[in-house]
Amino acid sequence: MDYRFSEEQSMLKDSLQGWLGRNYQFDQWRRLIARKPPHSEENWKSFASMGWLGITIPEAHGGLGFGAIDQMIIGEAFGSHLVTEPYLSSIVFGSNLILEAGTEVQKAEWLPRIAEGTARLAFAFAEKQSRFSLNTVATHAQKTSNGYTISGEKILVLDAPSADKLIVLARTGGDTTDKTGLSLFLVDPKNPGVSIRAYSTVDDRQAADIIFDNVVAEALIGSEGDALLAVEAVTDRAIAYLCAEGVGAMQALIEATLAYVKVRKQFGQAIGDFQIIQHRIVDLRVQLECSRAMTLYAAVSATADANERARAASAAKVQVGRSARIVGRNAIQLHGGIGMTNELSIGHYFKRLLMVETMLGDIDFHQKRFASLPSELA
Amino acid sequence: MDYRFSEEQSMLKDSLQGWLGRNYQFDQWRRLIARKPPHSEENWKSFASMGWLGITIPEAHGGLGFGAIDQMIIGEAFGSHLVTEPYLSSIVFGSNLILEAGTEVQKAEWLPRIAEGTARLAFAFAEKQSRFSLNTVATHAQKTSNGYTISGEKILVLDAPSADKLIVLARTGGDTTDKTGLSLFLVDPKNPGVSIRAYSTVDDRQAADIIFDNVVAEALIGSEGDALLAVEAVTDRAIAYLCAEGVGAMQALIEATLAYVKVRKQFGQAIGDFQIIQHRIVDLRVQLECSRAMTLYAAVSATADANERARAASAAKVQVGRSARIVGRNAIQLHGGIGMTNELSIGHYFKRLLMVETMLGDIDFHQKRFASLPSELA
Amino acid sequence: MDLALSAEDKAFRQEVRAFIRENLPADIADTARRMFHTHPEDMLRWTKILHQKGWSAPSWPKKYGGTGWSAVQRYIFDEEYCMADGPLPLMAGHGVTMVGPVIYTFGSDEQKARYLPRILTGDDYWCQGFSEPGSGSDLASLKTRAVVDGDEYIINGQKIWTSLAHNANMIFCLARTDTTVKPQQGISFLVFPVDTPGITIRPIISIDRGHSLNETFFENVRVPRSSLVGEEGKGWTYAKFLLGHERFTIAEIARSKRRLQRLRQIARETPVGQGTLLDDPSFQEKATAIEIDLVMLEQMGLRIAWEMDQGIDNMLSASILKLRGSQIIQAVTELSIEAMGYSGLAYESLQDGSMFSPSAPDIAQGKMEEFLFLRAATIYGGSTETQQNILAKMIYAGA
Amino acid sequence: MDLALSAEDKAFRQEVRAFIRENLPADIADTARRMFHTHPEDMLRWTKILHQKGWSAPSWPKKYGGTGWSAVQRYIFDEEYCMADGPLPLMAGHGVTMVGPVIYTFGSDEQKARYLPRILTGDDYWCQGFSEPGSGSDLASLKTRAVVDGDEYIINGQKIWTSLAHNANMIFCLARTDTTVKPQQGISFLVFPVDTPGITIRPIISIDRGHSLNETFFENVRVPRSSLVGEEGKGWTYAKFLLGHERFTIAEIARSKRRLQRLRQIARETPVGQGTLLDDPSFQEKATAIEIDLVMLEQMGLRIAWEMDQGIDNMLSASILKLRGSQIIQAVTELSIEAMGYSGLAYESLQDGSMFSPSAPDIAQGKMEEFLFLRAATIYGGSTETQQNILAKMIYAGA
Repeated sequence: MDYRFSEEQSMLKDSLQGWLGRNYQFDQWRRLIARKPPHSEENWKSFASMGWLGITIPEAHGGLGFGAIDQMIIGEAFGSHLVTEPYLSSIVFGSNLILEAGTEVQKAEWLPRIAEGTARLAFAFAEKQSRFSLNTVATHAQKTSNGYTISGEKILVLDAPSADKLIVLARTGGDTTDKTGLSLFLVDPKNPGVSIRAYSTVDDRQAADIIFDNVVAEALIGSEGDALLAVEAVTDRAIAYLCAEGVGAMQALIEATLAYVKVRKQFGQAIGDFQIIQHRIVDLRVQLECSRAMTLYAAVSATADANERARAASAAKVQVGRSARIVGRNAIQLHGGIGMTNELSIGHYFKRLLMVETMLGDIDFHQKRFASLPSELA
Repeated sequence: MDYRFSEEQSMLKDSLQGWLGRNYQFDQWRRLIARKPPHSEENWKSFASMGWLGITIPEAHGGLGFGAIDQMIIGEAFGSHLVTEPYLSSIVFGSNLILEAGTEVQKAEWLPRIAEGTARLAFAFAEKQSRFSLNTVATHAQKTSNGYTISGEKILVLDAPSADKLIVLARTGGDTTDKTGLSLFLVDPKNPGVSIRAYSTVDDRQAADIIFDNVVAEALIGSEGDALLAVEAVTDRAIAYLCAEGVGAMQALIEATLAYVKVRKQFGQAIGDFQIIQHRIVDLRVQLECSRAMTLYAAVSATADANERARAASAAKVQVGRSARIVGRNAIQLHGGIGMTNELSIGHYFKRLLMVETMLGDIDFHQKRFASLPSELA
Repeated sequence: MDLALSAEDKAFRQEVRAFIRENLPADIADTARRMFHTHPEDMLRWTKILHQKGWSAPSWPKKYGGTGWSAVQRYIFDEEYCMADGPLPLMAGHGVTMVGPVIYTFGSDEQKARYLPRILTGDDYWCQGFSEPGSGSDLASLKTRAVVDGDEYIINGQKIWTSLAHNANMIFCLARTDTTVKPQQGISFLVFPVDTPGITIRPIISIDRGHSLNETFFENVRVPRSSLVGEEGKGWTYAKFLLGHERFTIAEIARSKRRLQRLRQIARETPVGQGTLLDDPSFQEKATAIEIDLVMLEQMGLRIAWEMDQGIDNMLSASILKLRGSQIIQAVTELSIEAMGYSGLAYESLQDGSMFSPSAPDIAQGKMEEFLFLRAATIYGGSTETQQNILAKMIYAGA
Repeated sequence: MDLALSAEDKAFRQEVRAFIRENLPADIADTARRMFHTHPEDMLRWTKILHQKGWSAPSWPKKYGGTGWSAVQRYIFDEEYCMADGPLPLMAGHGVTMVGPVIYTFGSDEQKARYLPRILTGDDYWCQGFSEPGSGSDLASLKTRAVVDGDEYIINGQKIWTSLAHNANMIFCLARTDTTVKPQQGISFLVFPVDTPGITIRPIISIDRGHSLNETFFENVRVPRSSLVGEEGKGWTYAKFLLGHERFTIAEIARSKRRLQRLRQIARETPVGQGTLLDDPSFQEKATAIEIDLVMLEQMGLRIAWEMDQGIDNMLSASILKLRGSQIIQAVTELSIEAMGYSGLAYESLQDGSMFSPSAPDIAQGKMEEFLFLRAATIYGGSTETQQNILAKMIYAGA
């Protein structure tokens, strides 16, 4: 048992802090989200040069070959600066899906390009009726003489408008909610039959609803019909990453709120001197620490057996979701009216936390998933 | 629309306050519960002479002919002094069940005796597997040549050890959870085949688990098979009464707590001066006012149509249950260690509120019942 | 004790329902469903319709062109209004609910004649200048000065959170006219046109990305001394009179009932696997808990309305109503976006200023905007913490 | 970073499990299930068994007869102990967990030789005299005086909440030996026999109707000056040392895990109509929420244990652990009695001092007593409010 970061991990942390401190102050962020897409090519190149894009990609494929803990460290740092680059889409999902499900040839083809920042992926999995279930998939892929054609509708494909390729979860067999018969496909978004309805998300990023109408897939990723295992494993890892973003965002929000209540005066004194404000700050900090403990657990469990991995991911997602609500809502409340303006960072952290709470399954979903898994306390 | 109490109601309130103030101080209460049964024959006579026992019994049968509001007024006063006499069992259930379900002959026979305090009833309805459902009844009554014999097991029959007669809810037809086929019987607890296992309840009162083994019933109350309607109507009324007890108990508890925090000193000042204590007192008072509004609604709706009556009763029970938790638990917390002792009234109110929360259906049960009823907001 | 509505009140409900059904323009109701704030031109159109019926000022006495309704009737009206998706704010700007009552209670005859009719017709659109950057809950610390200069006041200072000031042509505000007395005593209540020279309005974009809030700057703004309503130095009293009134309204009992109805409709139209979200027991439980809270809020509100009609001023209950009402507003808006799941995260600005989520059902459009904007429900009108302070004082004093 | 238990720790777990399975007397485990406090004679019997194995003082260094286990091993031991329904308190009175560490850290060699062995064997049963009627959370305000008179202290004053004093033969307490200095500095730590003349113990019956608490009165109690542990005036420091230690233990991570297991068992044995309570989705949801909280608590606790082994003193985390741990204790005990429904309301005293509910399943016996007694979990060991005050100070200072 050892809770220490390795030397590489400590260095990673330092380099993140250094780079973000220089390039990702709130005013820089504001300029970034005014663009379309709301992130920067240059930043992406920096990420690549620092090795962050290839963090879990094996060294043989041009990456650093690190693990989920390192991804968690990146998530926390990115969350604390509201980083908008498509890291979750392209790296946490994209590179890990190919790593987990792809053939050796596909890994060799795509992983180096992902690591060097020249190929960006987006992952199309959710559908209108799926809510948060990964295996509720109506989109289907028809086998043809020379490949597959895909038909169906996906919603909320994060970062799709700026992706080079889409990874699409589609059904090659079974009924809409079956756990088998699912496959992953690489699809070129410029292919005929792909209609992309792009929009802004509540946290000022980009996503799209996508209709696939007999779209020829570029490739089947890995083998047919057994994609769910890989998708679940990668999603649990993505949950750990997203929870880490939540932890980073909450920490930044609590720090900003504490700083504010120490200077904001009402009735002749700093509002931070009021005992109820002090205890509220404590409540938020307690939430942060609880979320931090659970996020670490989820990250460490990314390589555990499937049951432990799923329990840890779902428990963490519930905790972070609950905490995000408490921290986000109270940060605005403690700021009062000024917390309601888009000019301050507060509301933006709040909206990012809303996204963190909902993406990859909300509190209710993960509580039910957790309950469905075997437990020693049952 | 008129929220004023009538003159009679105001007088009733005054007389309750006066009598309880003289006869039901906490030290008097402590002496009372040391007895077996933990209440007093003399008090019961006083209740009778003041008309409280016959509050809803028609004047023709020796009562006052008042309604559910008046019963609510009594409940609130009794709750604030932790009155232990078997009022809920014998009057709210006993007299109202006979009034609602009994034949004219039965009314004439029993109501005057109940009103004058010479007959005390207890109501045996709950069973092990029924949880809070009124129609989950396995106890059955077999028709014989000259009446009925009853077999089955009832639990938590409040005040059974001191009751002259039992009213037993038993099945004359249908399956265990059917809504029809239920009948009410008057049973003499001294009859052969009745085994009474008496015990103390958590709030220092008395109840019993009772086994009926081919017990000859004294009478069928009213007609056979349709008792559920009457039982539901009377139970909703009893819920309003019990909620009123809860309101009375919460008010007394909050007053005692406020008085305590104003004098108890820590760190050189009254703990009531701390802002978090002040806001906690506010939270409790808010709960009280919410419960008060709902209790009034339940009492007023006692004579409304069955849907409105049930909605009001269940909503009130949920609110009072939630409030009772918050008020009870925080009253102990704000008292600190001293609130944990049986010497103070605080713990006794806490335990009474626990009883109020659970009896006649807990928060969860009534939330589900409420959800099952038609709503204009569905 | 009789809590049933009288036959008259029941008939009144039918009348209101029929009138709104027949006269509320469908496009306005539609916009009101999708957008938190109604366009000023729609508001004017709708106010004219109500005015024609004599209903444009539900809370005013008949004498001043109001309806003369009892508080209970106003509650009934509000319920029918909200259930039909009538636009918010009820009337143009803060004229009817805020400045009107101050003018007819404390204003001069000339002010009454000049301002009240144009509020009733909707031709004057009023905004409110109370809060300042340094004084939110602590209103008495406001710094905007109004100095007498001959027949005029010269006003200097800054206001914040001036809702819809960019739509308004009139403003009422609090300014300090005397710095030598206690903070509460030196404040006066002034009314003047928004286009008076020296006034600058700067938009504040709120977290919902909408523009309803503003900062308002006064730089040597000269207004005639007739702009003073009531007595000089009594502005604090008038403001408290207003804010007390407001607590009932901003608890939004009826509107939250409508929100709950819509929430269940969203769940009904939200597919989950083979069924819908409405079938989910956890969702049901959360919605039921809110409905029970609303039953409570309504019972409390009806009693306060009746007490108002009896001339009883129950400050404790009004404060509790605001406190609980705002919590319930947030509970129901929160559950609404929870119900939307992924579809609620799409948040696109349309031409008309509304926000749109492509994969969400129609009934859910506007819900994210509402959720975001109403984070302020526990801040405005006396924050939750302020209400708790007020309540603590009352309760410790024996209320 | 590697959070898995080492192979040694896993082997250790098996050893502990086997030992407890084979050696914990069934009747003692049975009583521990049904009663909150174990009879002193049972406790002595069990302590002797543990002592024979060398495990009667898990937290002590080997040097003083303890196990020398790491904090992580202690956590593993505690988990196995709780899952097997080992009796509470872990060891006789407060000897092992409280006074022992003070004696071996600050006491004289003579005190070590005299007191430690009898704690290990269970022959001395210690109680704690810290709190006084006027000083709960504000311990520094204590008033009990100890005045030097030749070779003796004369003690006068009153203690409250002296747990199990009626079972104890030894007491350790704080008394003021100097009134001329700051309140925290004039306090000393004294140990002496409970049968010293002048000591009166009066039972306090708690709301569970049980007797575990007492008031202890000192009237001219004369004890030798050798009763002083460590330096005169340093008692406050020693007490803080103890209370810091205690925070980990009283979070009761492992015990709450066992409580949750029992809760589900109660639900499984609680018939509802044709099924059981365990089938009810609302019940499941509440139990799951608690389980998730316990996962969190355990993760936090393991980290703190590891930090303790590294010599890192994480006061912030320890405070949070106590705060959340006590809330979780109350959540699980509350849901346990909720699960019992009507059967939990029956509450009868049996001969052996346990409480009995006739219609409840065996597994649920004792749950109401536990629920009632553990209302104190957010009061003792530094109340929730006190933890929040402490945490606020740390966080504002930059922790």
